[in-house]
Amino acid sequence: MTTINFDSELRRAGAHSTRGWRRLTFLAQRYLLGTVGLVIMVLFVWMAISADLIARYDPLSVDSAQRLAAPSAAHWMGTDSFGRDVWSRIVHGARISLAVGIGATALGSTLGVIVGLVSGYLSGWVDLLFQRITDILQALPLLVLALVMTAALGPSLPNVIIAIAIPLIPTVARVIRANTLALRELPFVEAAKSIGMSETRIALRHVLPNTLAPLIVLATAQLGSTILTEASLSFLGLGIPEPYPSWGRMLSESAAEYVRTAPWLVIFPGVAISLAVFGTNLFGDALRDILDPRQRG
Amino acid sequence: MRSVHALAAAALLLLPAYDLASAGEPKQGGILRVYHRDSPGSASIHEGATYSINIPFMPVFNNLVIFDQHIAQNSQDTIRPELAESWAWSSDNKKLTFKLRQGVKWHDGKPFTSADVKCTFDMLMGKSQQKFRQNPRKSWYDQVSDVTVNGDYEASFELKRPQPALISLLASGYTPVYPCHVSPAEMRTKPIGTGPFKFVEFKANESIKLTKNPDYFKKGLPHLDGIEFTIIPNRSTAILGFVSGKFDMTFPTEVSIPLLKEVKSQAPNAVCVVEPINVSTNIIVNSSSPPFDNIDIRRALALALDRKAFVQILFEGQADIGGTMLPAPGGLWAMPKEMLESIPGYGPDINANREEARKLMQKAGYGPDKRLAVKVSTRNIPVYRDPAVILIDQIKSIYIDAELDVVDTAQWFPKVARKDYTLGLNLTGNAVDDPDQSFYENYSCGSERNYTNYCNKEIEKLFDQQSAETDVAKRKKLVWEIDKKLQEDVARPIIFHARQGSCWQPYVKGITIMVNSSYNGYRYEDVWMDK
Amino acid sequence: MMEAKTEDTVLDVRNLQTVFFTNSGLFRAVDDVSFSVRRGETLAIVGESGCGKSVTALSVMRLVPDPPGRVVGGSVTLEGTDLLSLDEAEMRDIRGNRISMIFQEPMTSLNPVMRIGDQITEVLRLHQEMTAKEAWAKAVEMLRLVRIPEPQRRAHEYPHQLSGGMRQRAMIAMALACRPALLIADEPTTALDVTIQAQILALIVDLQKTLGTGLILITHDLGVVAQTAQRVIVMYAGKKVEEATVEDLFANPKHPYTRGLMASMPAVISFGAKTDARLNEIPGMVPSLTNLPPGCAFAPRCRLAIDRCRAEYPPLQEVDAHHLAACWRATELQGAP
Amino acid sequence: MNDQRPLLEVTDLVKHYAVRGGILRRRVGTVHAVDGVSFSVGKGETLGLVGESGCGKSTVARSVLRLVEPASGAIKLNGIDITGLSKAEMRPHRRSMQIVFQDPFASLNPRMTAGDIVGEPLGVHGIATGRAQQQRVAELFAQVGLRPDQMKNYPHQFSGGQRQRICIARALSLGPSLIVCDEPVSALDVSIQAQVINLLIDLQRKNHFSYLFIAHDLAVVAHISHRVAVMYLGRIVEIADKTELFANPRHPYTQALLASVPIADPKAKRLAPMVDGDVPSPINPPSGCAFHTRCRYAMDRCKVERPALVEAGEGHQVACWLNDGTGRPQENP
Amino acid sequence: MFAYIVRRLALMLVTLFGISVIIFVLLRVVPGNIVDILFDAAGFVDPTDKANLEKELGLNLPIYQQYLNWIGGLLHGDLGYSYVSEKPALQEILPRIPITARLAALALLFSASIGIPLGVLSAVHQGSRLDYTLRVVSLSGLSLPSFWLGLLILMASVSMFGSMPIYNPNPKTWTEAFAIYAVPAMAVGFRSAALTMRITRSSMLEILRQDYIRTARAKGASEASVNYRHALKNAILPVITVIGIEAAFLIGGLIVTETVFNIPGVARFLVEALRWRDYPIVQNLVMLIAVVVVVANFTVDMLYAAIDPRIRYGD
Repeated sequence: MTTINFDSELRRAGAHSTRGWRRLTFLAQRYLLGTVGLVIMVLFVWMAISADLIARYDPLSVDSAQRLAAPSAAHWMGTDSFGRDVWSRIVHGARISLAVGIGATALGSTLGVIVGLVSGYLSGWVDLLFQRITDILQALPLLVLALVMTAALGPSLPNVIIAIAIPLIPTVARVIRANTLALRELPFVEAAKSIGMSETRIALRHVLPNTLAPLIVLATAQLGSTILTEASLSFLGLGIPEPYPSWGRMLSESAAEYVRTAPWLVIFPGVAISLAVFGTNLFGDALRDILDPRQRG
Repeated sequence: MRSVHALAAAALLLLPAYDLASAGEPKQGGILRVYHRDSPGSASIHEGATYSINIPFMPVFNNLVIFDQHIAQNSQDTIRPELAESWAWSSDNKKLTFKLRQGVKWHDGKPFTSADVKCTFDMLMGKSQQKFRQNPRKSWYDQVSDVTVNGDYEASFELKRPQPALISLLASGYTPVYPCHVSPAEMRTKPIGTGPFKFVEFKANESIKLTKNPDYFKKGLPHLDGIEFTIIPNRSTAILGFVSGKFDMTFPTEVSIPLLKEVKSQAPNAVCVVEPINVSTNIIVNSSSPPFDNIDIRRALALALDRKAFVQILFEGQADIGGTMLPAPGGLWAMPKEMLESIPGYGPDINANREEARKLMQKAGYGPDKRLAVKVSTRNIPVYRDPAVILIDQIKSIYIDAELDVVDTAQWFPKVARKDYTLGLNLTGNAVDDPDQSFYENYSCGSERNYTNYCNKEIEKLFDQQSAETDVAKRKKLVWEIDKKLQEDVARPIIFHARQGSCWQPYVKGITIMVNSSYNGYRYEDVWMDK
Repeated sequence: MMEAKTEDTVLDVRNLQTVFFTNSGLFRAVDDVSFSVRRGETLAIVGESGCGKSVTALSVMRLVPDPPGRVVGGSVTLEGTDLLSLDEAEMRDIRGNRISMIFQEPMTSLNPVMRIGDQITEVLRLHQEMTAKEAWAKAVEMLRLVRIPEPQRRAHEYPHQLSGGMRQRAMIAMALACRPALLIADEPTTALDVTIQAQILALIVDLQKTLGTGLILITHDLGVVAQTAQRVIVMYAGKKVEEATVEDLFANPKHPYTRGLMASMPAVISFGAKTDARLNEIPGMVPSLTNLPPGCAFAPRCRLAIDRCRAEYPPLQEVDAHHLAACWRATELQGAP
Repeated sequence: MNDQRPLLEVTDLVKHYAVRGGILRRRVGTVHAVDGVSFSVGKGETLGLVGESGCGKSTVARSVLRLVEPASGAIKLNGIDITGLSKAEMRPHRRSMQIVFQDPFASLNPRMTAGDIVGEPLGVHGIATGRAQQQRVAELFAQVGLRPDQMKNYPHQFSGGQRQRICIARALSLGPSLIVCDEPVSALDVSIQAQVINLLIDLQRKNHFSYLFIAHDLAVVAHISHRVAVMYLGRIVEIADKTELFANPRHPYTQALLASVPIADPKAKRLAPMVDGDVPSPINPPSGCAFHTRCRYAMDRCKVERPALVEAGEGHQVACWLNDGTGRPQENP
Repeated sequence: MFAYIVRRLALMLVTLFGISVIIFVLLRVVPGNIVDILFDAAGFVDPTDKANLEKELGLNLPIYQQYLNWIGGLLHGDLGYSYVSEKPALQEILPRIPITARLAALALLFSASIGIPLGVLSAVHQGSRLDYTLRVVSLSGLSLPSFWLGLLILMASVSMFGSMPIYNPNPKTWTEAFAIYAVPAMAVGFRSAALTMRITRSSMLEILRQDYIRTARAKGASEASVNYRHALKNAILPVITVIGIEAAFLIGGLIVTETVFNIPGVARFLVEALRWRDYPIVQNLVMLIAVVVVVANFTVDMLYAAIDPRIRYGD
């Protein structure tokens, strides 16, 4: 039998770090990818919040003398055909992406939670009706529904958020409904009933908090996909209108003309989208590992 | 101008004139592969107002007369007979008579007669039973009282007053003769013409195919077996296709300056030209409500414009600055440079101009601490949006904080018609480089395309005066005066006149890109491929 | 048992040590456990949840999930072969062939998407040269052996079509298909109703006799032990605390824990028992394996604990003939609790 | 046993679940979960309800608390029929009845502290809030053998036995006169099980409430109950005083059940199973006496006619056709 | 089972009916209509011409009447006429279906054939370097915008081969057909492959923890047999759902991919038609997509029943 180094095995299992800072550093090592994701997310959020400080130029300011400048010390990511600083636009674009991502996810999740909770808790015809509605919303791919909705509502930030949020409802509602149904059968909910607690209070106090973990996992996963959807909509010319520096729009149309002559116009916004989404996905993955015990390895 | 203008050169024109580049014996055959920038709404040239329709469908038709396809600058001197063998003005300049070619057959085999001519123009004037769904150039025939026929091979236009420019309008690519026996609806989907190529199919968003008309009345033409347009809306994809040899030619007058560079680096042998397209980019100012009802603010706006910067950013310098009429050398009617620079805002010293503009703004009650907030409305298309972005940046210097209001195509004209805008960024295309067309369309009181509702009775009189003027030199003077006045009134400040590139592979011969119109040069009957 | 291996010994486990590396520390699931099983003998391992009885079985099978678990010491000798020194392929030839195992949950221990017949056939074909047809016939034969009615038809059914008792019978059929030398039954009837439990236990004991298989029966139910086993091991906190023949153990338990367990069990036939009489409970909780006290792990709950118990772990000693116990005060304990 | 009016009287309780199928999701079958059950629980008495899985004992428990709505029958608490009461009317009665569930892990909301869980009923019924509630919860914790400083801990920080103590404290908080215990110890280890049983017994002695004690483990039921009812496929087949039932079981099923329990005595080896086969599905229970498919004494009559629960001795009722409907006296095993 | 199928079909009809109403109403909410766009080319809107045109297209009717006309026609197989091309909508839509279907099928094939084996590999070697690499790759697959990936592929193709795939309805050679279909299919399928891989992995991990896997090991089954014979067949169920849902959701990805690669399929057609407010096309395309989604879901459920013996729908 090979000798076993108990100490290193235990360290790998995290035994030496049960709380505090050591626990945190252990978790960071254990979920290295998730930590990387978190760092990326924090960076993007920081970028969005302090965009005015980080950006070195006005993202909308046109400069005919600095058109299509290649990346340099003055313009880290070059300039676009208007002479606008790409770095500044990407930094400000983080605001748009995060506004849409967080806004749509929050809106979609909130509505989804309401629909799912009501549907799962009330059952009967309300449930039937809500289920049909989620069926209907789910029968169209996210992008298709979002496309038709932005076309109907017109391109603007709030409208894009709404258009992306609505298709998110059914997924959230399904998860919450299934959870609610399962929770309803659990003894602690029955115990609450047996002490004569009102249904609404049970739903809010006992059911809702216990759906939070799957909700958070789902919302993080959706955050990435909303950012991607916004980028796709903008790419198709239906998202956030100019002059707001949406990453998807930066990639579409005008930038596409410079695919070869000014590749930085194609590369940096694409990298920004991918990295932001990658970050949320990494983080969401780790979060799911931690919060969803079924996935625990 | 001569009172009677006659030209009988039918036989001569059967031999097409080539420029030097395409000299040599034309080779027969081959399919010309061109990409198309978008999917045109229909195949009916009369119902469209974009060269997206003209380019693929002009080869299907013939006009009564046409601008010479190999002389780049369209003018009355370059008008050639086509379905008409000759034309003549009456002595009072109020009747224009065409003698028609005999033996011409429509693609479906029916003979072409004067009835077709009458049908076409009656429909354009809105006089016939059958109606176009839309008739954008109805106003071209405002001065025509009637079209009459005399036998099968003579047709005349009766005018209310002399209008020498009419013949230019008839020579535009926009003015093909339609068959009387085919309904407008069919013309939108399966056009029948007399032209060098027959329509084969039009798959929306996919392709348009034309094939050689073996019975074309010009013997020996066309050289090509057919033309195939592949619809590729994404410009960079399209260009990649061209440089990789999938296409013989780009969509004419559609290659932007940056893409042109790419073509040059990727396909150095390709032949590329950059020419004005006679489309002006201008600002429509809502002068019927505050703040731009104030002439001072309008003037300040005009003074704040740095036209060179626009041209530099959007065209790397390759665009023209001028008034309403297309600037020289492409344009025929532009005012001289000194005269242009005397107009406020056109002067070379931008800083001085802006200083003056700021003074005007301060006079109107604005300043660094009390900035004016407005919206710049424009369509959700890059050629509209991009200059609007620059405009917004430029007027920041005169205390105006503008926000871009991007309007969906479907809502743009209704919105403009409602006067639901403050500043708008607009493009105005001119099919024919002629003052009649631009003045009446865009500046006359009551014209549908006069979005700003600019109405000045004095200028209106000058419009009529120049229109009836048969002496070209005198007419030019009048036109300059009108143009300057229009700019000074800030009726619709012109920012620049765009230029666009066109490229084709070196083996493609017989292409001439017009320099003062992008609607007229696509008959392609004598284009051939040297391979 | 302490005596040397005999001809009859099927399995001999010496000083087995299995640990788990968890984020709350080292988990000595099985700590220095030795026992042996003879041909045709039933050894019961009894204890409460977390005492290490299941991990012992999995260690013998070499099926401890790694990570986090690892067998770190001792030997497991099956019919003369040290299983811990075999490579994985050799071990696979042993599993299902020479040692078989049945589990607690008949509901989840059968592959839901495979027919019963196929699952039994699989084990036959893994270990015996058989055509598919022969194996199938043998599978049906095994189903008949475990008294499943209509075995022909049942073999074509999927697990969900069978009741819990039937599934456990199918598991037994599968486990015994290759006539193993040793069968490990890990709480085989815990999930079943009491009438079914009686049927299954009777079946296991019956087949074991017929086939001469050694049997390790893991259970928490002293009633089951009393009814089926010949010898018993009592485990507490990963350690063997007592070993005796079943008669000895019930008549004269020597470890306070064993005595406590017996006393805390309510008896069915309590004719004279006073209604709502209190049970003799063992105070406290089963200790966490990561934080074991230095001395006897049971000391904190033991009424008899003395200072020595808290300081020093008592070794297993033979307190009676063939009766081992790990308690400083074992000899003081006499008779039934 | 008490001669007073019983605390709880259940009469002809029926609970069916529809099995739906077909295009219009019509009822295509019925789960006869509880099929005409009657019993009573006296004040301060413990009635044990025993039976194998699927016999409907948990449904009885939930029906009594009106956690499920019975299809028919009457449930009288202190003489008041609570079956028809609205939610609001039901509220005051809820204080009199509480429940302890089997699974100590699922019985507690993982996102609430133990103190909040125990205190919640007090808040809901407006009995005590704030400090007073804290005070009361601390007392309850002490009563069930938990330290008051554990009030701020979350359920996952407790062991199974401790969790069950929290559940009991919650049930106690409203001062009920009846506590329904649905398999309260079956998920616990033997040594812990004894602690919880002792706790339940101690509390009853102190507070004089009644238990409806449901379990599949005969030994546990035998230990804690005064009277025992045996259920099989939705019906009570035998009910009697505890000592009477175990000494003198009359129903073949009761006998089989008793015979199947392994006795912790190696000298009493008796592994011969008394019954064969499985419990039939409650969806289409056998006709007549539901046990006839497994009964070694089954007669023709058993297959067609359902025996009623009749008096077969003092306080001893049985539903069996043997011996003119009094069941078969136990033969020595 | 039969009853279940009938019930499911009925619910599918309800869903489709709901979609038809929603899409119809949504399109009528959209400001501006085809008429405005047609006039756009003219540079102005002539009110009388507009009224005439609206009448011609039936846009002047009350909404419910328009809806009934559409649905009535739909039930007779008459999808109406495209406003733009004035051809029957069916004739416009039908030839585009095989193009998109081919792309989608290829993408699915690609994602299944890459995603499932890699997912199994990743799960079996959980925690290994290989697992980490595969997880990062798969996550990046979910993070790259497919249009960007498409652009990068085109860029790379031109700089490496000096050429790029341009759609051609009748590819002459196999390589051309490959370039036309397989390259975009891979660009759009990368995401699905990543998704399939992740689902396969997590599903496998969950199954590998099941008791019957331990049973299989206890039988002496080899790792390969445990992983593929026992685990994969159980783990494949959620994968099928994902592939089923993805089959429908590919349409979303294809919208941008068809745009980038200039493929005249159904997906891009939807965007174009939407831009033109070509209601008959948009409505019918959306219905077509909905039918595909609903049928895909149904197929998945049926496949479930075929693979998992526990599932017998209905009674």
